[in-house]
Amino acid sequence: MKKIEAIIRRSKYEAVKEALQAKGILFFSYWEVTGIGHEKKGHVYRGISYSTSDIERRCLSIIVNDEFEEAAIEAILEAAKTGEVGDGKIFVYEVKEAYRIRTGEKGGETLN
Amino acid sequence: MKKIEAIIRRSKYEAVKEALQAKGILFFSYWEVTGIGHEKKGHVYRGISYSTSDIERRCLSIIVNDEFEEAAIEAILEAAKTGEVGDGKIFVYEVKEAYRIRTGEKGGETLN
Amino acid sequence: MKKIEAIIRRSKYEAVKEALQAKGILFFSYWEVTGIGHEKKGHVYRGISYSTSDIERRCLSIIVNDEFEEAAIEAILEAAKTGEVGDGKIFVYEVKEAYRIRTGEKGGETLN
Amino acid sequence: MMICTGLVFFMHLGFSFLEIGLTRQKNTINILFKNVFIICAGLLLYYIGGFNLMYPGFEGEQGFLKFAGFGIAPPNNGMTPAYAEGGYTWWTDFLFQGMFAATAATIVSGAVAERIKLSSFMLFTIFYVGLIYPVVGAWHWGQGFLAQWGFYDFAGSTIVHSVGGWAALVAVYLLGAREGKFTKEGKPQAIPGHNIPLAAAGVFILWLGWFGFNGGSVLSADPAKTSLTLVTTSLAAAAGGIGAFLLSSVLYKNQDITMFMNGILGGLVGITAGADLMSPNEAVIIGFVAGLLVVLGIALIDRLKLDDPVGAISVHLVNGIWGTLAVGIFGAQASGAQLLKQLIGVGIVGAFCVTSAFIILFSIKKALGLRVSKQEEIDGLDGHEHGMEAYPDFRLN
Amino acid sequence: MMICTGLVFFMHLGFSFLEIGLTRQKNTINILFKNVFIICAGLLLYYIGGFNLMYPGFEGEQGFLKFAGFGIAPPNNGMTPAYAEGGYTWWTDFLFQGMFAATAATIVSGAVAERIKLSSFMLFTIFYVGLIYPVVGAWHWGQGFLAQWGFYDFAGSTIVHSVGGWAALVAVYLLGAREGKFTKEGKPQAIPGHNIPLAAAGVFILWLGWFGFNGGSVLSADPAKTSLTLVTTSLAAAAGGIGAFLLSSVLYKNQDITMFMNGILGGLVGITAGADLMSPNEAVIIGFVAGLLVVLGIALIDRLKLDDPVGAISVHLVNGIWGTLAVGIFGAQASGAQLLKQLIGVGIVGAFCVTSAFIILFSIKKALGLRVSKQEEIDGLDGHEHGMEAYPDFRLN
Amino acid sequence: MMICTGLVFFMHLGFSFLEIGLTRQKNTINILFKNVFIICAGLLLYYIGGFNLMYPGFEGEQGFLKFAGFGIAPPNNGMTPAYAEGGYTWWTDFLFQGMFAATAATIVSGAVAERIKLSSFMLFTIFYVGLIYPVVGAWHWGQGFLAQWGFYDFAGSTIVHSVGGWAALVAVYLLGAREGKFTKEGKPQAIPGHNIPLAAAGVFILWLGWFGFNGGSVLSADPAKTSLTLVTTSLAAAAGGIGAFLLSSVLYKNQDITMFMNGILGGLVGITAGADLMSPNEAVIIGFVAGLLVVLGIALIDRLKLDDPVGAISVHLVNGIWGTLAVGIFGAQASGAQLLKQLIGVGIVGAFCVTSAFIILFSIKKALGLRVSKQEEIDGLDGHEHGMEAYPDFRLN
Ligand SMILES: Nc1ncnc2c1ncn2[C@@H]1O[C@H](COP(=O)(O)OP(=O)(O)O)[C@@H](O)[C@H]1O
Ligand SMILES: Nc1ncnc2c1ncn2[C@@H]1O[C@H](COP(=O)(O)OP(=O)(O)O)[C@@H](O)[C@H]1O
Ligand SMILES: Nc1ncnc2c1ncn2[C@@H]1O[C@H](COP(=O)(O)OP(=O)(O)O)[C@@H](O)[C@H]1O
Repeated sequence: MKKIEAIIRRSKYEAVKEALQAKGILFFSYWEVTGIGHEKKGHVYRGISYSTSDIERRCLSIIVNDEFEEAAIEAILEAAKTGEVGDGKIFVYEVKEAYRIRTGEKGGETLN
Repeated sequence: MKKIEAIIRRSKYEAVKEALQAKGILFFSYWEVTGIGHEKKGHVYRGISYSTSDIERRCLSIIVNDEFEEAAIEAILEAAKTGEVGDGKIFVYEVKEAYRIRTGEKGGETLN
Repeated sequence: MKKIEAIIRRSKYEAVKEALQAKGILFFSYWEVTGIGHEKKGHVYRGISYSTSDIERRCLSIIVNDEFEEAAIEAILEAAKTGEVGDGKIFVYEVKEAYRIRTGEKGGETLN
Repeated sequence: MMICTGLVFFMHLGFSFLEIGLTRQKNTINILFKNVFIICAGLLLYYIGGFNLMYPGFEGEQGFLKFAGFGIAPPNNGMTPAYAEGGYTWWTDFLFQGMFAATAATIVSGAVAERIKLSSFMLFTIFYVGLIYPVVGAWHWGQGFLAQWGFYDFAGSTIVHSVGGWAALVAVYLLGAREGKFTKEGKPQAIPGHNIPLAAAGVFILWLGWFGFNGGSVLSADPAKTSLTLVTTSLAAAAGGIGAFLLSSVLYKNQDITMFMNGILGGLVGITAGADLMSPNEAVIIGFVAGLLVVLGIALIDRLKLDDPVGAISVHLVNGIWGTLAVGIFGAQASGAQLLKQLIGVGIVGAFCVTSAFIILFSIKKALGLRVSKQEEIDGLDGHEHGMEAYPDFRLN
Repeated sequence: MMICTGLVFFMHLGFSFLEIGLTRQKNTINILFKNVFIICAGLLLYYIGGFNLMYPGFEGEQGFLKFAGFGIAPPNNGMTPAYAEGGYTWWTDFLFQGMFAATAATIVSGAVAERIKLSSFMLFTIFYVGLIYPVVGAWHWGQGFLAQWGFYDFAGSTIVHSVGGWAALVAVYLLGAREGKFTKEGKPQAIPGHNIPLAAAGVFILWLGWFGFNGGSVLSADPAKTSLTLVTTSLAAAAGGIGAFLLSSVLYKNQDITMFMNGILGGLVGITAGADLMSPNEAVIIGFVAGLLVVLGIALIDRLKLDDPVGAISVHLVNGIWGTLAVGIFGAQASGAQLLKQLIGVGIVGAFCVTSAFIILFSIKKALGLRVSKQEEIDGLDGHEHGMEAYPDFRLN
Repeated sequence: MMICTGLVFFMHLGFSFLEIGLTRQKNTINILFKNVFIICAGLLLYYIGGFNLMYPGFEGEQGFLKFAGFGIAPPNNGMTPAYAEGGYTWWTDFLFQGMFAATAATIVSGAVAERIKLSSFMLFTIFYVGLIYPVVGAWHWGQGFLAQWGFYDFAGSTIVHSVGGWAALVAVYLLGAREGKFTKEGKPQAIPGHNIPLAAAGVFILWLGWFGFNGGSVLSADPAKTSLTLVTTSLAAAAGGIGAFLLSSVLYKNQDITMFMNGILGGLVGITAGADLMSPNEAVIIGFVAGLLVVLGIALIDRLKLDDPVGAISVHLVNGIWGTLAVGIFGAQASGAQLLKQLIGVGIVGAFCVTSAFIILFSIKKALGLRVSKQEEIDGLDGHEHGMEAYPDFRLN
């Protein structure tokens, strides 16, 4: 099992969700994060212009069985891309085990 | 060391916390996430009924020494369960190292 | 590649950010979490004093190439420290792979 | 008078803000819904029958108003501006009183928040605002026996606030405490609200509304009396706030804004019965004591294992009583005899309200249940009863 | 009158709260900006020319007001308090009407929220508030042909609300729906707002403001008429709320507070045309029907694939029409002939407003574009046009 | 007058909203606390001594009011409605002025927000509102030497706003800037507030309150003068907003709502000194200039390395001065001589306020310290001084 952590633009969330679903990846969790990266955003507040690299992003955590890893990454790479600086990152981690609380069962089948 | 990531119903948080404490697992961090899973929730807004699978959940991140892994999982499986679709998941990851910032020490003893 | 997850006091965020930058670690993501640890905070609400161990914290997720691991940890250990209970923790994880969405490239160079 | 009517109407926003501010986010829609319902239903009920019930020309006089005489529709001749010695019209009177009427239910709403069933609460509102409040009102303001007898309650410390407060007490008792309010050992726990700035705004709005409440209760445009009333009202509010602030600082060693705010409200309720009788100095004393009582009252309610999220009982009942009694202690009508009258008046109204609230609520409890299910309470009432959230699109940056 | 002016001014806060409450957080600054602009620009425009355009002494009489006669500056002699039969001064009249004027643009603002270009909207406001609204106003309140002819619209169901509502309809049509409002198959989707408590506060404030709107429109201090007006206004609001609540509960099986709130507003708009003509019973009926119409109207707008985030068309246009027609059906002037007059009046104003709004908006669309880019819309207007966020430092605990 | 009193009271909610909206969430409870304290303490202080200090019948005349004559309690005979030529009663006068009094401290509150110690601020309030404000007030409104001499300040551009503004300036200087407001190199940084919608609501409420502030300062029910005052007030506000909006759009290339809002307030402060003297055209000019001054003032304050989170100095001091001088430039009393008088008046009041504010604040600084610890500031004042949070239960969906 792999954990695919995708940090994307909030505005691309809908597109990514649809792309994942199209590949049969239906379940995940997400939350809002702030990202520090190459992208800068200009603001003006009461006459002081400032540019911040703290950009709001959405972090998706998708646990998939190994055979879905590639499909998931492809889907995200495609759907989350605008080509502009700040499109985000995907990180992949190993997952040791997964449990479904409702049934208590464990293993790869809990992911569907 | 293991990281135990539990995505649970918000309403079960208190019960889970107590169950963990009962097993001697006292420390963890949590934040709010939105989960996409089997569960759907019906809403009506200004005459439009819609059902969303974006359900608010709480994500607990509990880093434990290996000997506590099983106890933690058991506690959560029991306390977070309602038996209805949407009870959530537990994921387990390997942790390479842990540090306590206050003292600078590292290793398993930082977790208590 | 390593993921360095630092759970720090919100008030130390600026200092940590600067310390990381000083070491050449420029990119990361963060979000707000609630931490349950040794620290307790006293509150009074409408005549009822209570102390809660639910303390607001900030969680930084910093993915670095292996050669930066040590520098990052040092920087955080130093900058986030007050010496009082509740300074927080650092956890280190293995990262399997990283992708930059903008270009589709993968590997260590995506982290800069 | 018409402006006062507007201000009293605006108090409903104040109550709503206070109530949602001091309760948890997951019940916000429910509370707003209750409050919007109260004002709409309250007005219509008062129109349908309450007003005529309340001002019936009680003692068999040939008054210009008599319940049986009109049925639903108010008399068109009430529009003569000469009504009430030229001060205002019958219509204004109705509207002003109608805005008051709903207040009694609003007080209860705060105390029972976060656990009462919406439908049960709506039913209770209909009976209590439509029936009980006007009956009590008639005893005093409708020239009923309390008035005849010399009981004095200028703008309703007893007639409005205690009427609401007694029902709140009964309701809180019948409902039981919210999940988590008391530990198994009975220790009270804090359940902080979700939006203190809105609660503070509610207090400001209520203070403003009290200008209309007490100012308008002069029921005439007599500037001397009205302006004295506004001064005593404001000074009592200020003194109430300071009193609660000082006492809670001493007792709990922190500067609790919610106590400060409740103290202001306590001062306002306390001065309401005698706002036109007191000198400013006396108003300050009454308000200050009211502020102390609020803080002590909140501690007492907790001690009694009753759960009143917004402090309604402490503010409206405890200080409704205090304010009513204060008329016999301070001011132009102070005397032992008056104090006794006030005391008996408080007792009679209390007994009647407790009894009737108990009957209504107990019947509803048996028939429909008063309380939502435990699951619903933990999840929040907004999701289950309304399928909505208060801040559905709120995002952090 | 001066107080009423203040209350009508305060309605702009009510509209702002309602609008930001029912829309998404990412467009909040933009909406506030539009609303603050509307009131500032509206007042100045009305001062520069609108007032004189609206009250020109239309039929060539030698009235005390005539557009050509003054240029920009109002007459200093208008200050004589004897103006308007002693009720109020020329200045008060100007300010009261000026506060109204901006309302027409505010109505549109709600309907076009979350996608219109700021500059285009400001341009539209300038033309519509500065030109179209006063022209229509002159036809009726300026003693123009509608007034001469017997059309009746007390406080502006048609002259204010429909004028705004028609333009909202045209604007919504020309703009198109927000991204995500309709699926590819055309099914309407819910786009919940971000702050329902503020929206509810907006409704309370608007109700209070209507006391000034309708109460002040009596344009005299006649207490009989004013107080009747306040009673009909309040009862219609309450009945509208209850109507919408009941219907939406039945139709959608949930207690939707936003429908309840829109129903109250619908009742208020509905009673506006005849607030001084109706008996309380009739006001209740008119309000109740208005509440039903709001719920049905919102469903209809969705069905027509139009996207009106706050329900402005349903509240202001549908009930503006209903209220205007109700004058011919109920109350002191009810008659077939009057109904026909009302119907024709509605038609003429509608035709004129639709045409002129279309010309203005279509020209702007060609010249500047009406709508922000898709990217900007998805990101939110606050970031792009204002470089700000509504809650920049909001943190969770 | 009584209504105006209510509106001026309501301004305290406006100030609170503005101040919490433009500051960070972690200090919200603290700011609310200060504001609730100010109004409560301000009223009581003014009652205890301020009013008699301010209206002492200064020049030794046998006025109806004289400080030594009364001690704490106001005269009961002041209740005769014939007081003040029949316009209002002594009580109303007291309350109206009492509501004003607290305003001076509220202005300071905004400027020193997010770093001042609660106890030190409360102490400062007691001295400044209890002593300094009434003394200055007596010079002009109490028929003291400024009044005798021909200085003109209708509703307090100098007597209220500058008095607050000067103290704000001194306080900001003595306190130093917030952590993070200036980089080590002295470059100003933006520290955005946490709730812009509430701040905008504050501006609407303040504008409404100014109707009472300026309208009530006519101190009579003369409709001609009152209505002119309301018109000039509103037009200046609108023009101030537009002025600030245009200038900040040009300078900073974005549509900053906070500048728009501050511009409105600047326009209101600017017109305050001469609201009854100006023609509408002149009001528009004064307001517009005020709007420009606000934007430039905010930039200047930043340049001077002073830290004023809400722009209080720019709004109240800069425009307090501008408004006072404008009386000598525009309107019924414009003349070189008058301009000189205004200038000297500004100077005298300024010198007195700066000196006394410095003495009070410097003494407090030595005795107790003015500022919270660095740690407390970074953590937020709410946690340390109050043990509470503003939105304790706020959750995202
Ligand atoms: N090393 C990293 N660790 C954690 N998060 C990162 C890292 N690098 C980038 N991110 C996240 O990815 C987002 C986009 O990165 P950015 O550098 O702005 O764009 P790009 O990937 O197009 O160069 C950042 O805002 C941040 O949230
Ligand atoms: N593959 C996954 N990756 C990440 N989170 C998941 C995954 N599957 C489920 N979750 C989380 O678990 C929650 C519950 O899952 P759900 O399918 O609704 O219920 P159940 O586990 O009872 O079948 C989801 O809302 C989501 O937050
Ligand atoms: N085992 C753990 N798993 C996850 N988070 C932890 C764990 N232990 C501590 N934390 C986080 O670190 C924070 C600080 O820990 P705490 O015990 O209060 O202080 P200290 O590290 O100084 O002893 C906690 O609030 C929590 O967020």
